[in-house]
Amino acid sequence: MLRYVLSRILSTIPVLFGVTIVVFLLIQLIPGDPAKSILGADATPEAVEELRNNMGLNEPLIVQYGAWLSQLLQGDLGYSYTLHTPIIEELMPRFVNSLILTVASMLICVTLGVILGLISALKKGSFFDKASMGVALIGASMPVFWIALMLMWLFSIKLNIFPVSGMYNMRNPGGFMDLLHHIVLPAFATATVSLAVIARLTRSTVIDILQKDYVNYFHSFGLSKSKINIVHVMRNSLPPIINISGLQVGYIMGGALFSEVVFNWPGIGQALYVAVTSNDYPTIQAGILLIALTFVVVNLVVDLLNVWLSPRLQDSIKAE
Amino acid sequence: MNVQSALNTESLLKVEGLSTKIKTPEGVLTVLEDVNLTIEKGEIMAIVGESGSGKSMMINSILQLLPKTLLEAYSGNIEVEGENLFAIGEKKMQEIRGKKISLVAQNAMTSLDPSYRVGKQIVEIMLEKTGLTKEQAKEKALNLLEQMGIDDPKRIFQSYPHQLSGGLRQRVVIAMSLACDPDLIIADEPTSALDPTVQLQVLDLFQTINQQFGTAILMITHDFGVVARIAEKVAVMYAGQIVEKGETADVIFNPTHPYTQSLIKCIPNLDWVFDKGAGKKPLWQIKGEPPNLMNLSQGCRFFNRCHVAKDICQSTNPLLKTVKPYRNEHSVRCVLIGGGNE
Amino acid sequence: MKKKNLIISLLLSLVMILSACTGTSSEKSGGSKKGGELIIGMESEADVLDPHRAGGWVTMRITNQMFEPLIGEDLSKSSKEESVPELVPVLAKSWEVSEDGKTYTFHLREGVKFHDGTDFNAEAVDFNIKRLTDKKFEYYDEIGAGRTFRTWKFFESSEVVDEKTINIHLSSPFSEFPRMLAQINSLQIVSPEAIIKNGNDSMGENPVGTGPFKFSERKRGENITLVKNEEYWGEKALLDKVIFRPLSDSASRVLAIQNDEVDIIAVPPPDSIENLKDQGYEVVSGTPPHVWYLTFNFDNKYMKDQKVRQAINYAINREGIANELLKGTVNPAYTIQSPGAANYSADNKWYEYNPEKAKELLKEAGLENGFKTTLQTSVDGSGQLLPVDIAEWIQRDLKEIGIEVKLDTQEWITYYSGYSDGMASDVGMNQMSSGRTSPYFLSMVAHSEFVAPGGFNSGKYVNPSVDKLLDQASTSTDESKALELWKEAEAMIMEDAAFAPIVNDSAPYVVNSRVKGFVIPSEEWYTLAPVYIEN
Amino acid sequence: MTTKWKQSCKAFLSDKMATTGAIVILFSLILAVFASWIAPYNPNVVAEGSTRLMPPGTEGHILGTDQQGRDILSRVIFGTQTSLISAVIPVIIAAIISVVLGVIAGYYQGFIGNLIMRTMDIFFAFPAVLLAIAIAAILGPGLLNVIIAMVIVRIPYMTRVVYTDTLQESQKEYVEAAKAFGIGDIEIMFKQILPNVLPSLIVYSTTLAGVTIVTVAGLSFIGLGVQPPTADWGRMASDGKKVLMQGYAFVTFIPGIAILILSFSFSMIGDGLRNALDPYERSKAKEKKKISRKTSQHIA
Amino acid sequence: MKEDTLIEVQGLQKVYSGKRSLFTPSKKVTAVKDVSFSIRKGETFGLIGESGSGKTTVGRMILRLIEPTNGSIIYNGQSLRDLSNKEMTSLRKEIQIVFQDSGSAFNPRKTIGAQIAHPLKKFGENQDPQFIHQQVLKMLEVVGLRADFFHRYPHELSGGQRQRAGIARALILKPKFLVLDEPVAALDVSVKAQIINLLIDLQKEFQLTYLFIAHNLDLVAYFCNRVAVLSKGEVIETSSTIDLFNNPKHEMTKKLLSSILTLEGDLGEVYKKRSVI
Repeated sequence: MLRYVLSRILSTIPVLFGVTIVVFLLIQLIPGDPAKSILGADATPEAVEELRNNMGLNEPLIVQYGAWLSQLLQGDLGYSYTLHTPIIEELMPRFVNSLILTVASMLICVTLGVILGLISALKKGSFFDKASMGVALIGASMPVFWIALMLMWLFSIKLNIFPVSGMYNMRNPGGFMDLLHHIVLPAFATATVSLAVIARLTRSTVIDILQKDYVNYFHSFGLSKSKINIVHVMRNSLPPIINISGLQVGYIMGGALFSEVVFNWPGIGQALYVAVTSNDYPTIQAGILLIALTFVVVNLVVDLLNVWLSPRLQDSIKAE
Repeated sequence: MNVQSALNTESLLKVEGLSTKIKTPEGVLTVLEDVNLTIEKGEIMAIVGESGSGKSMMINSILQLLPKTLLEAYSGNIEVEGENLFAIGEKKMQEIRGKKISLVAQNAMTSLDPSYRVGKQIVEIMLEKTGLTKEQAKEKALNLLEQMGIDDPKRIFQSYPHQLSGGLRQRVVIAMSLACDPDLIIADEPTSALDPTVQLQVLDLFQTINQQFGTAILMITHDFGVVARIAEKVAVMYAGQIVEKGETADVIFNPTHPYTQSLIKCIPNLDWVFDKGAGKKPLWQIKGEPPNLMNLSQGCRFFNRCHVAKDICQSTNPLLKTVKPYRNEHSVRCVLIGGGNE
Repeated sequence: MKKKNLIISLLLSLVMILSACTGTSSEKSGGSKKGGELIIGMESEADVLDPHRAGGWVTMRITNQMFEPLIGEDLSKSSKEESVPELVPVLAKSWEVSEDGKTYTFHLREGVKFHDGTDFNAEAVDFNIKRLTDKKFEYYDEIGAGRTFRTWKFFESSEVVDEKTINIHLSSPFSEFPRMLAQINSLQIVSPEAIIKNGNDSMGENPVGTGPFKFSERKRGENITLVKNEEYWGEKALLDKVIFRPLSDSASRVLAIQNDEVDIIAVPPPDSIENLKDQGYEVVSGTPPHVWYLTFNFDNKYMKDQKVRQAINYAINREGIANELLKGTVNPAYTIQSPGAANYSADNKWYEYNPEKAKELLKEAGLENGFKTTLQTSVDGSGQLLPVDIAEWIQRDLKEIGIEVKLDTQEWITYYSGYSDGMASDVGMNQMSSGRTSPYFLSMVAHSEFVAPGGFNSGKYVNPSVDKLLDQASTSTDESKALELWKEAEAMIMEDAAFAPIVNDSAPYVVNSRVKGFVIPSEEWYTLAPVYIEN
Repeated sequence: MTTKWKQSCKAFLSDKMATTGAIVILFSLILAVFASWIAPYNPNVVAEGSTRLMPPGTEGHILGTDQQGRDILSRVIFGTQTSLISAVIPVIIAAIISVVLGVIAGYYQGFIGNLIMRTMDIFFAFPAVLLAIAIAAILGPGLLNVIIAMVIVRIPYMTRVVYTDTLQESQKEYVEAAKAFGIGDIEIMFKQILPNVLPSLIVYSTTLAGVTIVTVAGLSFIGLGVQPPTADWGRMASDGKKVLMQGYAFVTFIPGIAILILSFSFSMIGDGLRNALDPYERSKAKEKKKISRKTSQHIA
Repeated sequence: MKEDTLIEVQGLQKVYSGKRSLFTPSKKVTAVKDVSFSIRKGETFGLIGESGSGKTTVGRMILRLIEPTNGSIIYNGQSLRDLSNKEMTSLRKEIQIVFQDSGSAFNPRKTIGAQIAHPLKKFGENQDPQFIHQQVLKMLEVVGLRADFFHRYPHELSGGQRQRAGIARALILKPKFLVLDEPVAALDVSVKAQIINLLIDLQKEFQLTYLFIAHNLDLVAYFCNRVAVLSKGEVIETSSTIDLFNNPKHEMTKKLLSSILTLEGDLGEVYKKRSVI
């Protein structure tokens, strides 16, 4: 098993390598001159050329990639064009804030999604099932930023229950409760679509498991329904649910960009937004890279978790 | 329970005039019609039929496992030790499942939960259905596994379903069915997915169980070879009806219904192999295909395929009539033999 | 606009003057009110807090509270009180210029300490100058040099005379040199010790200056907190703490001030201003050096014609844009020179709205049937106000005189970085917003030296007479002479109609009424030293 | 038309939600094509006599006017053009490319298949929205670039769907039968296997079209979408946020609802198609559950 | 090679390389270890073995649907493994396969008629659509299907009907050699016999040679002239059916034989009886 974990971890290396290449090339495609971006539109051509040289922009692409990669491995994400700071300093604190938001959103969408999907599956065809699945589909059909705006309009402006923006009240930061108060709306806005996806998948998975021979077989022994549902149905629905939830991390990190912008959440998404609107390519590059890396790690964890949950997979791994 | 019914408790399972209707997208379908069966304690009975003959519906009706969304209606009676299953309510029915009647599933691979060790699954049933403690249940489970002819019960107990071979899995499922000492085991084609050599072992195992525990067995199969091997009584099903039933020897060596006759003759005759002079006889075949239950004509359901059919068969719905009323009951549903109504 | 570059900053902590002038407050109430915590909702996240490197005004408004130049601008007076901020001594208590205008001698203030406790002296100033000019210097900073190069246009050398005296030698007289020193992205003095200890990059993360506020902490995306410098050499700041909070969404800023999460917000959406006034908030505005203008493309066959350019100038209803579209948050602009500069005069109006005249001019140009052309604009951007809405307004106005304008809209940074590449010949005009308190701004936009590609003169306007005037003006040693020259150049550029100025931003801030002493001078930044919260 | 398709059509039409979805799409298609005739005003210009932010229900402006005084109804009607284009075109292009990649990878497996699918894996490491944003940010705003970004982002997901289906199909005996007759790979891939892969791809594409509308609206929010003054729902909704705080929620609300309705309709059609293509699809669906889990991340 | 030998398989081997991981060398799985047999013209040769014995792989290798790792396949004097793809394609007309009916032997999206016609359209000499249509109808008749099955889809047919269609498809190019891969295993008893009888009739009519792959012995005993018993990828015994049944040599063969269930009980009982006699 340990060997598998190790080899699975190592197997992400080519993917990570590919990710760095994609990210690097993305930035190379940009028309325009990074040196100019740094110095501003009214800089002299000489200054620009000098900076180009110093930045190594006149080197062949492969040399630039090598240099960039080796910096990357040393934890150096480069310099922001517009903020003129090491990007790592800009992004790391924000990354933590984004993780807080992501975790909160995940908690919401996983718990609610699973509960909704489970009840719908057990009451398949009922009004509850149809209604909640309809709502789920509607939830998945709305842009996150729009949900965020509507939540903000309703709960912050009309009802004035939740704050409009930020992570803490600046005037008198109130610790965890204050954070909770601030996180509700952005977390819900971010979670909506994933909630719908998880609910729908949970429903179809549970329905599927309910039709499995072994579930029927246990029924034939007169075991109580609730017990079968808990012990067998839920247990076997777990891997797909975990899988989809893991994938939702990626979606939530994407969606967080929108709610972070709307609710002014000081996260990496907001920094990316600013970077996109100011064409701060190194920051875009670093932000995308950081999120992709996180996503790869999350997927890795989900994979390992699934192996851990599936005796069958474990064995096929041992057999390899 | 009155005295009269108490006297009737002799039969372990009594199915009388059972008809089962289910809902399908195309309309209501009568999957079982007028089924009569009796299984006594300690008896091995087989039901033979091809796909679509209603064998599985039989099991689902007896154990009342048809989901409400699928079931249209039952009619007739099913009694277990004199108690009418349609009258006792779900709670009591739960008691009967597993404890009185248990099932050996057709496909052992898909009938075990892949996420748990097989031992745990056996123990789980015991814990819920009997008053055993965890330790007792475990011990009993290990015993059962051993009795199933498993050499290394401890290892098997700790195994996951996918780690076992087909034969072992089937043994585990059989052990599971015995977990609560049921009076009747319904075995749903328990050997059809197995290799021939394993099939033989498993069939022998059923026989051992029957002898050792006195458990009655209702064996569902499509193979007369299996019937011949273990069953005392046999019922032949065709298109949702029992067309012939009786003692195994009577039915096999004196098949009366044309369908039964054909089925038996379909089995390749190997005489030419052993008797050099015999030569190959052409293989008997039944023309056509089993009918679609959705659009049955009114007469005999076997009419189209029957090699002796007469005009009367097309219009008359045959009834199950006893052809050999003395000693061993042997009955047949054929107008030409027993007559019919209309 | 993010006139992101170059201008000078100044720390206005001329407190003595202050307390006297703004005196509404401090004296009467005594010690009791002089404190408090001020939260400002900024329009975007600040960039690097190193005053030499900082790229945007948003940042400079923060660094300005922590760093001081040798010569500064008096930011304590509102635009109304003083249309051009007066130059005042800050870290230099006085300065002299040599006869030939090439040597500046600065006499430095005594008893000034950096926030890290080290002494401010001539060596420190020299260190700062070298950081920005001397490529061989160990602590030479490329980015800082790139950002401040206009100040050093004629720089030759610096010379430490004694502990408190330093000379700067120029290669040519440069009349705007003192004003340039007072701008942001110039010679704000940073602590040499801090840089020697922690490196060039450290100044951005941990700024150490001499100003009335000290850096406390920065949480990216959340806040930048400054605290009062108790050791300040001059009149100390009144506030205990200032928090700058980035709220890039304008609507969120409005909501934040309504929910009392912040005390001041920058750049309120024009639509919200009436509302906020009704709710009792104060709207403070000024006349910072800002002008939103069209640049005509001299490569375009129609725009080459002076009459066409003049016709377009006449055809645009600037009052309408300022009052109807932008709700009075801007003023109509009738000259390319931005307000806040000495040569600026609101009375100097060119091309007031006159569509009839415009049609006439077109007719004279032989284009009475109109023509089709393209206007490039960004969709948003710092200082750009509502670029598309304004462009669409212009589109409508020009249609009145028969010119069909197609809008080519681009995303801000793409647009901004392409601006200095110039326009293709089929594009008639583009648009920019910029401005400086220094009249030198005229050179930036109109001098052939800055012609695109590579310069800010995107329309490639070249007029040798203008060039000559501009050169004379910037190298003149006589201030009043220079002023005349600037004015002459301005008139010539406007006669040529090289640009169509549209509006000047009045940079409104919405302020909670308990905040006292907050003043918008004729600059893009302000000082917080005299501000306090009234309980 | 074959009986199979007839059956599917019948099943689809009996699904009320799906039929409603189809009608909505048809309706919006008509709106898009005939926008200039249907819309009461020029969507990009302030109509004579209109003022800013007239509330819905105002005479002459049923849905009100926006912050510039333009008729919202007209803008919504014209917005169907960009929404449909940005939803359907990228999905179609991506589907075509994915079919080629997925079928080849699924049929040949081995080196070529690995190469294709491992490349796709790299793209799976990026949350789709972010990848779209990154690509659009680099290419610059504009409808064409949005389409390019969406095509790139969708290809990995669609390829995976095609790949899995192809993998299963190519192990079936009818493929072996074709091989046994010496029928060429190309013909097997695109004449035998493809028809069996297409239905689920069509279902998936339909759902993706709905998702793409939402994603493109997100790009517009960031300023990477269709450029003003072209009417675009995403931008209308995000521009409206400036006046949202002053109580003019309808400026944001209305285009958002339009996005919701169109996207929802595509999803309904997708669901309807999935059911209509049953029961054949259902048996297949079981086999590929594992993969569909991966691909259900599509909502992104 | 004898005169009347149609196909000869020598030392056939198939090794699958398992998945390689970073820490373990790739593990090889030998599906077929060493299989040799020869089939005479016009006979029915049985290949039996339990599941996992490799019999299906052998069938597929003969058709080169799976490339053997080792060994030779000589068909009519030609080594199949040495043929170019083009030559192999033309030879495919002579060697065909009938699959176990698993519902997937036919493309679910194409009509039965079209699928039977497909090889004709591809390789037939006469490309006249009318002719092709006639050929297909004729073949449907041969296998006992009505003409209206031409336009049906596979899922509209019962298992037995599909199997007949499968045979029709295999026969359409008039092959000489058919691999029958458990053709009746999934069918009901009553239908099984129909198909076996059909195959016997067709063999006479078209002078076919069969390789019959099966796991249960009763049909093999009835249907085949000679039998090879496969166990764990190796042929453990080859002989005529009569010899094999009367005089099994290998333990495994004996075990297999004794597991045949007859109406009288298992065949073991029969052996006992016979040995007594």
